[in-house]
Amino acid sequence: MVDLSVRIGGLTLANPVMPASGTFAEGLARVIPLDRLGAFVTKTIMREPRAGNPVPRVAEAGDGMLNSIGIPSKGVAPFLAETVPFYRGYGPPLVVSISAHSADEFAVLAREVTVEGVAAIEANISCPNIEADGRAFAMEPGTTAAVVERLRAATPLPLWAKLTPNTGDVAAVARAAEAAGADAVVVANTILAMSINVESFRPTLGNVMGGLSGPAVKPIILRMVYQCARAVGIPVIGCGGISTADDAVEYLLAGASAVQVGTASFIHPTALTSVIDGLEGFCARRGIDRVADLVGAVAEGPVAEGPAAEVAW
Amino acid sequence: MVDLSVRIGGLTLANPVMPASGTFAEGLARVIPLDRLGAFVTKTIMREPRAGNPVPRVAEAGDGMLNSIGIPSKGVAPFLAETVPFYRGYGPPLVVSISAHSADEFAVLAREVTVEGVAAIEANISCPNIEADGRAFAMEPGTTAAVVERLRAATPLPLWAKLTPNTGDVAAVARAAEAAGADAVVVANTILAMSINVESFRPTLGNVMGGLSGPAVKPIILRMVYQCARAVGIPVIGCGGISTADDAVEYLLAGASAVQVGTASFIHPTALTSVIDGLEGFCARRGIDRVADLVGAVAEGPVAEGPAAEVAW
Amino acid sequence: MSTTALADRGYQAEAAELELPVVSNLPVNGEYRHLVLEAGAPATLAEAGQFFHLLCPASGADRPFFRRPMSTYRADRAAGRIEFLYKVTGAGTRGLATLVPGDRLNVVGPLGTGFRLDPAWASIVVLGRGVGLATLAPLAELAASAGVRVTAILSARSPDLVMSADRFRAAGAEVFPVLDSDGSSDPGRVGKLVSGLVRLGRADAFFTCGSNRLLALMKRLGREHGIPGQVALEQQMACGLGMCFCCVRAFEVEGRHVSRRVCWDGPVFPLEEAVSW
Amino acid sequence: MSTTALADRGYQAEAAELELPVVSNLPVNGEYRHLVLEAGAPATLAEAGQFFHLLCPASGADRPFFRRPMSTYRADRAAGRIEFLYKVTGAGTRGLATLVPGDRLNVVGPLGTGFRLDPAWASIVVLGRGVGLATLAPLAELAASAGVRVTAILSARSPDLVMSADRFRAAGAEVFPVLDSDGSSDPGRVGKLVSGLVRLGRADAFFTCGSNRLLALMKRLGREHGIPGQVALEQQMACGLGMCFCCVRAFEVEGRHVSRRVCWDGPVFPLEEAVSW
Ligand SMILES: Cc1cc2nc3c(=O)[nH]c(=O)nc-3n(C[C@H](O)[C@H](O)[C@H](O)COP(=O)(O)OP(=O)(O)OC[C@H]3O[C@@H](n4cnc5c(N)ncnc54)[C@H](O)[C@@H]3O)c2cc1C
Ligand SMILES: Cc1cc2nc3c(=O)[nH]c(=O)nc-3n(C[C@H](O)[C@H](O)[C@H](O)COP(=O)(O)OP(=O)(O)OC[C@H]3O[C@@H](n4cnc5c(N)ncnc54)[C@H](O)[C@@H]3O)c2cc1C
Ligand SMILES: Cc1cc2nc3c(=O)[nH]c(=O)nc-3n(C[C@H](O)[C@H](O)[C@H](O)COP(=O)(O)O)c2cc1C
Ligand SMILES: Cc1cc2nc3c(=O)[nH]c(=O)nc-3n(C[C@H](O)[C@H](O)[C@H](O)COP(=O)(O)O)c2cc1C
Ligand code: FES
Ligand code: FES
Repeated sequence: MVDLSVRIGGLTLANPVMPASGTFAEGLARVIPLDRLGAFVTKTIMREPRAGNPVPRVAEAGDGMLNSIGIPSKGVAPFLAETVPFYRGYGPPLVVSISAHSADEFAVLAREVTVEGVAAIEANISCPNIEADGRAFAMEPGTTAAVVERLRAATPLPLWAKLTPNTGDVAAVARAAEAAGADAVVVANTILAMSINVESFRPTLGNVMGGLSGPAVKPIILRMVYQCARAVGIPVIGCGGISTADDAVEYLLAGASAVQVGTASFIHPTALTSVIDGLEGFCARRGIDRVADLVGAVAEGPVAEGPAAEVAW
Repeated sequence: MVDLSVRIGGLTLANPVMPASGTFAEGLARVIPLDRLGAFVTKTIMREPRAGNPVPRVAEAGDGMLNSIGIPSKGVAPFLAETVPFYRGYGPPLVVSISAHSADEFAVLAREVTVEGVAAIEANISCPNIEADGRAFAMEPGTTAAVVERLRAATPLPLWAKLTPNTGDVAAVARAAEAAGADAVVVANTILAMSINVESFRPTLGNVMGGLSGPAVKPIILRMVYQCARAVGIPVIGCGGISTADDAVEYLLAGASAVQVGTASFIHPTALTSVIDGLEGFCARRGIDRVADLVGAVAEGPVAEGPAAEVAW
Repeated sequence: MSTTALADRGYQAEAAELELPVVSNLPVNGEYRHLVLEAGAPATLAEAGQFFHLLCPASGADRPFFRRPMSTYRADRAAGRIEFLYKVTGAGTRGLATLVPGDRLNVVGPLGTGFRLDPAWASIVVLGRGVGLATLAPLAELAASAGVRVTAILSARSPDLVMSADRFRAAGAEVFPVLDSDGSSDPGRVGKLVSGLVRLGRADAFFTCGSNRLLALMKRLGREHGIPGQVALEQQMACGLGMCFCCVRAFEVEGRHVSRRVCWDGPVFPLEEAVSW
Repeated sequence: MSTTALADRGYQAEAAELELPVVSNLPVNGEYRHLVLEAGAPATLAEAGQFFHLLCPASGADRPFFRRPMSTYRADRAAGRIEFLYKVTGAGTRGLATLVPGDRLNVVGPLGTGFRLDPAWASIVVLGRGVGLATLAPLAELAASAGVRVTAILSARSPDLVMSADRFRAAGAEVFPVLDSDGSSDPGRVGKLVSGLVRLGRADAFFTCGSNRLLALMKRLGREHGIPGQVALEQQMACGLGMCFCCVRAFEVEGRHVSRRVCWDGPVFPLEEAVSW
């Protein structure tokens, strides 16, 4: 029996596999048993009801997808009245993703969702900060620290900061989040991207630009996880292009303590459970007792000499 | 007859298609007629001879590749004695890519390569700046401006600044390059990334991290080209994941005045000439007289109503 | 009631991700193909109007990334089959067209909310066009089994594209093919036909799919005559399970515009609330 | 002399990117397959030791991105064919193994710098193992046509893996299969065999490929006896055309380590300069 459990700050997860915010909802219960997941992470909500962006909101992009869903949100009240109770019917802890355009609004919302049935808060600080010229909070260590400090003061719940990959120095941002009191960093949100239909000359997204996700981003986000895991002491949760158990292992080796699966669930709604099954199988096959032993276990020294070097290449 | 010519600052190219630095060398003459290219761009050189990085230096990464070639360089003297004369035997203008770890060294090298047979200098400012804590010059507008100013003063040749995508605000960096006197910006170099072999637990690159290129990066770099083209008045040269004429059209529509083809030449050494042929075919089919008319022609208003809207979707 | 490949700690999936063998995949006319898959529950329990999300195979240079939604053309529990009628339009459907018997196709379903028959309705008018003919076809048997009389107006460019007519007739429906080729599909003429059915008391409800102009027409007639209705809508989909919010459309509810997910709240919606575009 | 699909304004390609029809692709033993392609110039002009860069097809979950380098096992201008002998090891070669007659394979070549026979050499010793047997095979005819006497020592784990023996014999070479299964492939014993040939005056030059241990052995013997040699080396390749610098290896030239591109400066290098690892 492989021990699949991992600890993320104060929270123990039965296994390290959870959905990524915005790619998961009640509907998945139609296809897989939700009780098997390591945790639930809900679509980001904001305080006020919002419409979201014009269609088309998604486009295929090679081995990945573009989205400009935005944050169509019903607001806090329906979320607390309907969504939280739905997940209370299941075992895994509920992580609520929140966002706001200012540190104040973030703090208010964090307080509002600090209710029974919510196990942790994931702060999506990748959205534009109205106080900083529309740049996302997580693009700079300074704005990251400011908003995480406010959130830390606003809620006793475990606090995860979800970082943006659209920055030059994600490790510095992760350090700022840690210093400001985050219990974990989620690395990362989508990469800003776009495509144009060469027949119509039109952008494929109604919103022109959107976020790239799926297998195409994996090597980039994996690098960021590796950099962050070396930069901070708090757990890093890897998120970007994970479709298979091997992808999850790669993230754990790079230093992630847990992983989130997003786009893959659109292609295979059974992705989450098959990643969990595959992780267990991988550990069993390799004689690894605890999945947590994989965390940060990437081997970096020079290649060992030996019989393998006999072949010509 | 389609007019394929484009102007990049003071330089007129017979067509907008050229190789990306580090993905092109004399060897391609074995497979395609080099005279057909819009320009030649050589592998980045540095002043001193350098060894480059340990193998493995490349790895497959889905629909793209990772490389940690580094800049193995013979130094300036052999470059001037052998490489420049080789390309003098051909018609297209020669663009020489240079790099350095300090603004001083950049300026000296720019002067050294300002010789007959060199039509422009591409400054690869994506390499670590020893004066700025190892961060690439092009990660910040300030360091970009400083090095481009020195380069501008050092050479009368057209000066292209090649930007890094590993930054939060590539448009600001492009503006800094323009203000400091660059004649064009090349957008962009590779995206820092990595992968790990889950059987051996080892990074797939000897250098652990490397640059991602190829189709996988196209939507990200296209977005950066779009942002830069709106931010600056000088031409933007698009570079990232271009494999086909349609890809080139997409970049031109987004605002690129010319394009560079890199990784695609490794997969299809005929990629450069087939992109040129395809561009001509595209323009002919669409009744576009001058390829330059495609530049920035992305259509952004709301979708027109009309008979096409009769279908249900 | 339903069993699934993912049966897990007593969990019963309402929809499943399944690799189903292809029984046949033949052209029905110059534009459409008919795909038959071998299936069990829950796939064969699909209701009229529900859809499946198909993982179309790569073919040639096409590498469809998303799944493609397809209405259940037929779900036959007894025969252990589900069927689709599809038009080859782009990368995904080109891939579907390459399937041959013995291949397997990965499907997720049944998904969405289908058509509903109100026990108070004695007769209904079904008006479809194009791909909508596939979506509406299961209404033939659903209505027949509920003892509801069906008049099916099937619109197409030309006679060979009038699909599902035999199926509606076999279920006892009266069928009016209307064509672009002879002008009978003109919305004005179709409107007169429907109004006539209303006057004859043969229209307790309207069902439509496949054309924006027909949606606008049916909405107007429904409003004028106070007749309820249902429309099956399309929108690009990623997840098909109400998770991603890419498939939203605007609806009009009590004068306000609201946004709904076609995959989850639909694809079948009240005619009154649908907005033609 | 050479013609190419890309003939352009009088340009003549030395190497070409070509879509070549598969003539056959059959297993030769439990590990290797033999691929035969229909080809014209410049492909059929490949010299012994030159290689092709193959765009291996995707198969199953494998989607090889890079091309894969393969030695020319045979280039037959008269028959209009090029041939490869390959071992199925990973994603690319698994894809190759799926090719059937009539398929087309995209190849680039011929590439690299091949073996050279010095007119002063009357007899040579060829020592190969594994995949190296494919690379060395064209030396059989090259040497024969130059009137050079060949002794071929072919090393393998077991008798069925001794490839190219018939081909060397047909070209007039004396062949010594040496095997792991009977211990005859032990470097010590092979060394004695080679030293014997040196004493008999049958070793004006050494040619080797396919094993690091044999490379080390031949280097040592060459140094001891003052015999020159050539070795064909492998390294992972992206471009195959000397452009990317990923395929470098360290060589020892006059006491200094220098880095060379296997695809461009090689794959055949002077035995003296090669570094075993
Ligand atoms: C609920 C539902 C049921 C459907 N039932 C049928 C059916 O029974 N028969 C049939 O032929 N077609 C049906 N369609 C339309 C079918 O989904 C599209 O024809 C198909 O997705 C086109 O994919 P493609 O790759 O061939 O085309 P492309 O144009 O290459 O597709 C590009 C993208 O746009 C999406 N897209 C394109 N057209 C449509 C469309 N009309 N609706 C939704 N997404 C679209 C694709 O899914 C894909 O994501 C239905 C659509 C929906 C939403
Ligand atoms: C000049 C040259 C000639 C060769 N000739 C032959 C031949 O005639 N017959 C034969 O069976 N093999 C030959 N090889 C080795 C052959 O290229 C590899 O077996 C093949 O690339 C493996 O690809 P794969 O996808 O099956 O394996 P994978 O291990 O999946 O390949 C992963 C990556 O590593 C590279 N790689 C793996 N092994 C080697 C290797 N030994 N050499 C170079 N790159 C490698 C692949 O090209 C690919 O980029 C030759 C190699 C070189 C450099
Ligand atoms: C359709 C869609 C909607 C998303 N919505 C959100 C969101 O509301 N909040 C958030 O933090 N991330 C959101 N994301 C980003 C994902 O949570 C995740 O960070 C990203 O997709 C990378 O993971 P993946 O490659 O596994 O999809 C969304 C992604 C997609 C594709
Ligand atoms: C093997 C390799 C070597 C490269 N070397 C250089 C270099 O020396 N200088 C440089 O500015 N860019 C270098 N690049 C980056 C390319 O010029 C180009 O910016 C990048 O690969 C994106 O384009 P592509 O997707 O078309 O390959 C290199 C890229 C590759 C793949
Ligand atoms: S397709 Fe994802 S919500 Fe409808
Ligand atoms: S493979 Fe590119 S230089 Fe050799």
